[in-house]
Amino acid sequence: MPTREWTGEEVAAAAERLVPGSVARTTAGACYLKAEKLVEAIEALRSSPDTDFVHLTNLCGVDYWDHFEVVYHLQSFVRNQICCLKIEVWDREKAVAPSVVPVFHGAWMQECEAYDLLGIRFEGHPNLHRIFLWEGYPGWPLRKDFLSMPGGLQPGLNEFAGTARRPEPATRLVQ
Amino acid sequence: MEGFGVNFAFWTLSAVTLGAAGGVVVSRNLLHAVLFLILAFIGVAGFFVLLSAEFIAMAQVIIYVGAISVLVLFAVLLTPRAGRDNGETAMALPALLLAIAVATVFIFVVNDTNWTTVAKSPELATAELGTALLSTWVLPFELASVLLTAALVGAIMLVRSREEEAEDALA
Amino acid sequence: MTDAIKTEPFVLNIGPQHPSTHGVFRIKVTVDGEKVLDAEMVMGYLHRSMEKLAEERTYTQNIPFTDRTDYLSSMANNLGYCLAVEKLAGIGVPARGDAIRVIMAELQRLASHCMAVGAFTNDTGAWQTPVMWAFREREKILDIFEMTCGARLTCNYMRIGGVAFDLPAAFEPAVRKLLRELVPFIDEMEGLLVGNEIFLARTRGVGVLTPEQATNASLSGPLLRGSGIAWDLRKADPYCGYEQYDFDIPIGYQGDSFDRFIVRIEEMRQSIKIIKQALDGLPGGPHSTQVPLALRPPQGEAYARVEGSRGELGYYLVSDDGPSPYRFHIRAPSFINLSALKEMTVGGTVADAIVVLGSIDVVVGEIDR
Amino acid sequence: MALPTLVTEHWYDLRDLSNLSREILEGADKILPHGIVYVLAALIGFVASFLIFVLPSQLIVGVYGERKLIGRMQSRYGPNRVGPFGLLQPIADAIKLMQKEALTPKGADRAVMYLAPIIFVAPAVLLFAVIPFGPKMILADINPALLYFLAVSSLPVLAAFMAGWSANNKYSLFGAMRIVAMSISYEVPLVLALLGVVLFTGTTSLQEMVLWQKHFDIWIVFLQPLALAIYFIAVSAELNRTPTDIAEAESEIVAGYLTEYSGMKWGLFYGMDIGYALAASAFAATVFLGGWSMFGLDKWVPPWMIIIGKTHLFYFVFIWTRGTLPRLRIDQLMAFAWKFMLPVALLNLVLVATERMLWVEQELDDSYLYIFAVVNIWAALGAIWAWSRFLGYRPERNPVRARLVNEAGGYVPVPEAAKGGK
Amino acid sequence: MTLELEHFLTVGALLFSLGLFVALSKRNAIGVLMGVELMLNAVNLTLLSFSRFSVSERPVAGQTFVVFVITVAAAEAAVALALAVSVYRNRQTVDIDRINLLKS
Repeated sequence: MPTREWTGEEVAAAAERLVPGSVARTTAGACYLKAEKLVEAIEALRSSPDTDFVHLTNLCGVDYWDHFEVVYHLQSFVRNQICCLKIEVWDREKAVAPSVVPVFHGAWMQECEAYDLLGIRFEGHPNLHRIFLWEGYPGWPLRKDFLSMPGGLQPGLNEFAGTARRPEPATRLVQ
Repeated sequence: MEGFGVNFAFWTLSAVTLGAAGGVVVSRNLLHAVLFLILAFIGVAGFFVLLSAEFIAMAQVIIYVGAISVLVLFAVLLTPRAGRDNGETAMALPALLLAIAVATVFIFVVNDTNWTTVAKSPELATAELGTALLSTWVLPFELASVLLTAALVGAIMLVRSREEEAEDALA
Repeated sequence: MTDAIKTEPFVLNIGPQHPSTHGVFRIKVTVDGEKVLDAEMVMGYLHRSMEKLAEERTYTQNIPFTDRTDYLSSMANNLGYCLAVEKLAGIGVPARGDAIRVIMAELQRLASHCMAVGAFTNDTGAWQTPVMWAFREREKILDIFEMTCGARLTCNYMRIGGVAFDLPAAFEPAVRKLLRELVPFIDEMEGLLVGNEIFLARTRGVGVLTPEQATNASLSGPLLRGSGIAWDLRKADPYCGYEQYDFDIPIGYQGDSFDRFIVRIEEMRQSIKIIKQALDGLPGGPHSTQVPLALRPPQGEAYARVEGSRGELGYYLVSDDGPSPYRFHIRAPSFINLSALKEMTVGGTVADAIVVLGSIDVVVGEIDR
Repeated sequence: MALPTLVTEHWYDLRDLSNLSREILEGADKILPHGIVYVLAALIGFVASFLIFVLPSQLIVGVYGERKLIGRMQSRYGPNRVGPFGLLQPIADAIKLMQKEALTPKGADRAVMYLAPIIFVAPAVLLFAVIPFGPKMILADINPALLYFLAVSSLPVLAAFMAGWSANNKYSLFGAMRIVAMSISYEVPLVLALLGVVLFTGTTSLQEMVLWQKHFDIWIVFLQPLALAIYFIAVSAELNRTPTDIAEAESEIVAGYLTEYSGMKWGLFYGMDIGYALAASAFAATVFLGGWSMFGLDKWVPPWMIIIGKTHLFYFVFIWTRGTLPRLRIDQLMAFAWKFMLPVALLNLVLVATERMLWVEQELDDSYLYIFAVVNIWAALGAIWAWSRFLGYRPERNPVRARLVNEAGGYVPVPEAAKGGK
Repeated sequence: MTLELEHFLTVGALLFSLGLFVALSKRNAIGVLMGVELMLNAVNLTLLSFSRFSVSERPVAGQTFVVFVITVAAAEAAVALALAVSVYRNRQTVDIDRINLLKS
């Protein structure tokens, strides 16, 4: 019996029932929550027996040029179901999302990863730091504009004996 | 005691032992001082061999070098780096004077007294020592064992931490 | 009297160059004597930014990348990625392709668990003997991979819509011979270690995780099952036709390092069982569906996961209708399993920390990606 | 009378190489000025014992044999490239080590770090002075030879400590702490085990011990199997052999006190580790396995070959344990020393003292020794069985096979029966 | 040159004085302990010298005394080091100048 993937509407209904006013919008596969209600809603979805989403399977951020999305996949062992929650983070310069570490300890490192590579700052994370790259690394590599960021990072070795700086690479723009 | 070998051994051992003891005095690093102390112990063990007390010499090496100095090293390691200084207190000068005075008196007394000695004393077997310990000296022997047990218990009690005591109280 | 008045706590760096970190990985442990007071993980020494690189390459070109994340189970990585792309693009796989994928994934699980069990016993201090024994068996499996796809470690065998080539004629007898040899080997390895009192003393009660802790820390794979949670994606969310095969989920008792070890041993037996069934019922027909080289899946997103050797291996792909993924995220089991490392090590000794790290069975290529 | 012409105490009598050296020395005494011959005797004895015993054993058994045997245990070939069967591998290793740079880390205590290997090497050489290789082949036939052995073998611990402390490396310091703590713990059962032997034979001279065993035609291992077991475990702890090699535990603290050593300085430690293990094996062969005596066989076979064989046999057990067993944790090792080894050593001591008392006081004849042997073997088996039964880990109480469930789901509670204890 | 009793006694006396100086002057409690150990060793040396040169037929008393001294020294070292560690834990110093709780 395969895992039942909840549609966005189902999740939205459950979330709205448990924490009224937490749902922003829904799509076919995912439910967009309001950022300020996220922790509350996730906590409710975890502890309510008919949703029982006890396991935070996956957490990642996606850069959509004008905004970020943070994607949460939650699953239940007993009920064998999985759902997808999302929040949108609009401020590109100071991208801030609430941290779910108080609810799911497993989010600790995944939020660090998202912060390190996408620059989304998770408020309430006990120890948010750059986990793969070193502190002070210029820019956030997984952002789509990484190579045209201020500071002029370029692919390849920037400093190599005898090589001049390469010309600006063409970056693919997705709009 | 005559002969080149004995003389050579005596003077070498004297130099090593007293030099090592001097090293204990002057070395600033506590760990170096302990290592010098071990050298002094080994020198003293050599003296014991020279005085035809092999058993005591071996016991000296086993106990002093193998156990006591290892204990000292352990204690040094348990105290942090800041506690590994081997400097003198303000009492160094009076202590030096006192030590010189004591040495002078001792050497004077040693050389002034007319000791009655024999050139060659009988060799003592280890078995004889053991027999003596368990017959003539049996009471002090037992007392020593009681002392050792008491010291063992005392040492364990002293270094127990609060948590260990709490654990034992629970158990 | 505060806690500070004890022997001086000091920081010991286990790694990045250390025999037991299985790669370049560092744990900064604060120790008081031998007791671990705090453990902090430092990683990134092998970071290659694969997720960024993958955004610049086509869907098919990304398959070799997945080999190089978890280099000890490249087949499972290939499989997970191909499943995600197939889910995204709505591509079906012929029955023979599915069966070949199952056989390969299970063989890879055997190879990976051989490595895990060997390295774990090496961490408990058995000086290389179990690891060499396990390597001997793993070599045989890698020989079969070489026979099938030409590569031993980074196989790059799965393709979107199936597998790269059909099986060679000598494949089936070779696998059957291998399975016959593996069964006594697993029994021997188990008998060698579970009856060993020193091994038991070193692993029992070390790094205990309650089921609640394991769930909350998002663990998966043998760690989750070692804590007694019956969760295996091959059963819970069957892919590639796993629902046709008869096998069981091994679970542990109290969630310590030893339980993870016996779960791995038992999983090897179950894998053998699955491979036998898949070989017996190997269907004919094409091994792959035809997929355009410049695949352009429709706009959308997909999250597909497989039960890798180390846990739930998930791929989250976002497509913008272009020839390469817009976002390529790997849910790396080794990385997320490390979340619980601190809980498991603090309070134990340094030696326990090594055993715990061995029982998690990390692959640094997958942690850092 | 296999070779009657060869066993005539002439210089070519291979049974005892001291015949040869005696001939040489007597000849030399006639030409050389008086007294030099004593120096020459010491030199010849030292060089001979080193050349015949220590060096070949170290190279062939210690380096080549260990690697080859462990290689076979690990189902691989072991060294097989240099020379026939890879026999020249130790020499190639030595050449490589000598060419390597011996690094000294910044912030290290240089003097101590240089001294440590030297202090480590000296006792290993000194230890062989008291081992009897034959009726007359013994360098220093001193009376408290057993105590000498114990005293000298406590020195390398200091050298290891110096090495670990001086390198200014945390792993080294860990190794130093561990070796110091462990050597203190394991010295106690070691001495107690040997005390039983001394008690029974009534001597601390190794040569006399061998003669005692030769006289009564029984090896002490049969009389005191517990003592040998304790000696083996304690000595392998002191020597840092697996399963008690926590001071240089490779998987935990890299190489312990040797972490910062390289080149020939490391080579000295490595070689002398083998030297100590060989010395401990030779000592065990002498004290427990009858030394150069072999139930009358020593009349025909050269005694020095017998003891070398026994030593290598004992050393093989070291290799064997190294190839098979995992390592214990330090607290488990300490608990083992104090909670098991010490009581068992005391038990052994009491048993032996009682038997000795009976034997001497009642003036029993020699055949009672065999009764004692049977009693002691049973006592040893009983002690070990009782310990593993009541204090041990009892693996049969713990489930060693994973549970199997067929359906995925949440947590499956552990049945009470399978919970088990520690 | 013949070695007499005086030679050994002189070495003993010098060793004792050095030990005395170490014991009195060192600031570190473990240093003080080392001085005491040196003094005990000097005493042992003296005792054994007397035993060796004694006119007695069976001069076993000297060696027996040394055995007792070594025993007591071992016990003393254990307790003293335990004290040093314990003092360090409570006062964070082994400097005997600063272990002055009884001083107002």
